[in-house]
Amino acid sequence: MTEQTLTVRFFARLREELDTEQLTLPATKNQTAGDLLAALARRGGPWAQLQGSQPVMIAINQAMAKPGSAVKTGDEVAFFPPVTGG
Amino acid sequence: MTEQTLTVRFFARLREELDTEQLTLPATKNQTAGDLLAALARRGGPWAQLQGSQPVMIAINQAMAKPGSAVKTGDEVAFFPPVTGG
Amino acid sequence: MISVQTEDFDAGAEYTALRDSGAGTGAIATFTGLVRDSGDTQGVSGLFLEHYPGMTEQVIAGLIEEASRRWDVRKARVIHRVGRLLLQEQIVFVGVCSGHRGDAFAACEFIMDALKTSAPFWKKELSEDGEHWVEQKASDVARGEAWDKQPPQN
Amino acid sequence: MISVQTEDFDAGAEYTALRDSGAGTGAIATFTGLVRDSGDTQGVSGLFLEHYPGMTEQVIAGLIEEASRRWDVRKARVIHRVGRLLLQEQIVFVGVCSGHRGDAFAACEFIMDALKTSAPFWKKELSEDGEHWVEQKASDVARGEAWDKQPPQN
Repeated sequence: MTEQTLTVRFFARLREELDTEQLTLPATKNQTAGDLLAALARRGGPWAQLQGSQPVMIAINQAMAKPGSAVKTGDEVAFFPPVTGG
Repeated sequence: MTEQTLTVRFFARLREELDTEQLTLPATKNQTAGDLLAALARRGGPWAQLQGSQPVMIAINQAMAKPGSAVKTGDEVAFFPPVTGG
Repeated sequence: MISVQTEDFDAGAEYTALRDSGAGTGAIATFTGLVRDSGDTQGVSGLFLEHYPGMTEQVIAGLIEEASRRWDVRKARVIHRVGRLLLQEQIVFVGVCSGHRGDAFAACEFIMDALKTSAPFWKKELSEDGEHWVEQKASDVARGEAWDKQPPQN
Repeated sequence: MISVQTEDFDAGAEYTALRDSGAGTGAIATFTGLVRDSGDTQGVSGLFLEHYPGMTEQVIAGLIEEASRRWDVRKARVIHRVGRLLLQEQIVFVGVCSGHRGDAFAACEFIMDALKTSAPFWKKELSEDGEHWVEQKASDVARGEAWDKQPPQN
């Protein structure tokens, strides 16, 4: 059986502080973006900030999403700080 | 004694319909822009429109003014339709 | 800086001049109006624009002063053409440099709206059927008056 | 049309392209944002701009679509630079062609405000003391949200 995975990407301050651009994680059933964040935060150290006081924005397959949004095999899930362009 | 006069100017549709760009009129005491308009309207014909249903804007010495604004010797008084630039 | 002129203008060069005009500029808003038919007449080929020389420049200077009191305006530029203009020609340019984007937009739009209702310009439409003076639009008057009611923004 | 690029852009040429882009255009509003320090840090020398390739373009396309539903938008152009930028360099250009000036201003300002709160760009300030990521401003969020509440204008 092929492993079911999804891709997690980080941008800007999160990318730097986690020293991570991209991860491949197993996809599990009935998972939400919030579940992913919680699982990553349990790694401790800088990862704890994913459930800290600073807001973390979520995109799934390059569209803005919410903690309750479902994530599934093959998805590209991104976590990043509030945007500051323009 | 030098005659005391003021200059009256017309613009746009009024200039065309009155076939007049500029007039020199005697200045009288305690005169308002509205008095001038009324006097000119009494000339009849196309001049009657100066007190007709179409609004007439007033400038005195190149600043917007009202019918009640005083006019005096040496003033440049202008009458014109509502502006349509931009 | 204010120009009332028959010649066309180069909006790109005007933008560049605004951009180079001073320190602290973070935001440049520009507006350009082009000749189009008013929708009231068939077969419009162009416009003739008359103005009140002297008063026009004073009124526009007053509008820029008012905008500068209400918003952060580092520099403002207004060009208004007069005389005979063909469809799609440029009529008017308003450009504002500011430290802040909200102020740049507000000041630019205020000056443009106020030009329509306060500056002594008159348009005559030239069409197959002859010429006729354009009437002032109630919507322009309403837009102009809306700025009186609005409290200064930052 | 949307460009996300490291190279500078020619705002004048962009204006000309908008102007030449179609019939019926009566109004062109443009906005350009330049690099300035945020006021939070001393001695800022420039910015580094990061973005989320792919998502950025999709978000901006969505903003242009939304603006086109709400206002008369004949053509819109957005350019956003990324990478390292010095003080006073151009960051962003938004240009909108419309039949009407109110629509041109509203659509241009809406797109610009929404870019600040919806498009995945992040700014890092580069200064004598090192680098730091710029925090999102509450005032930008408030401006973005104000467009939700506003009824479509004409």
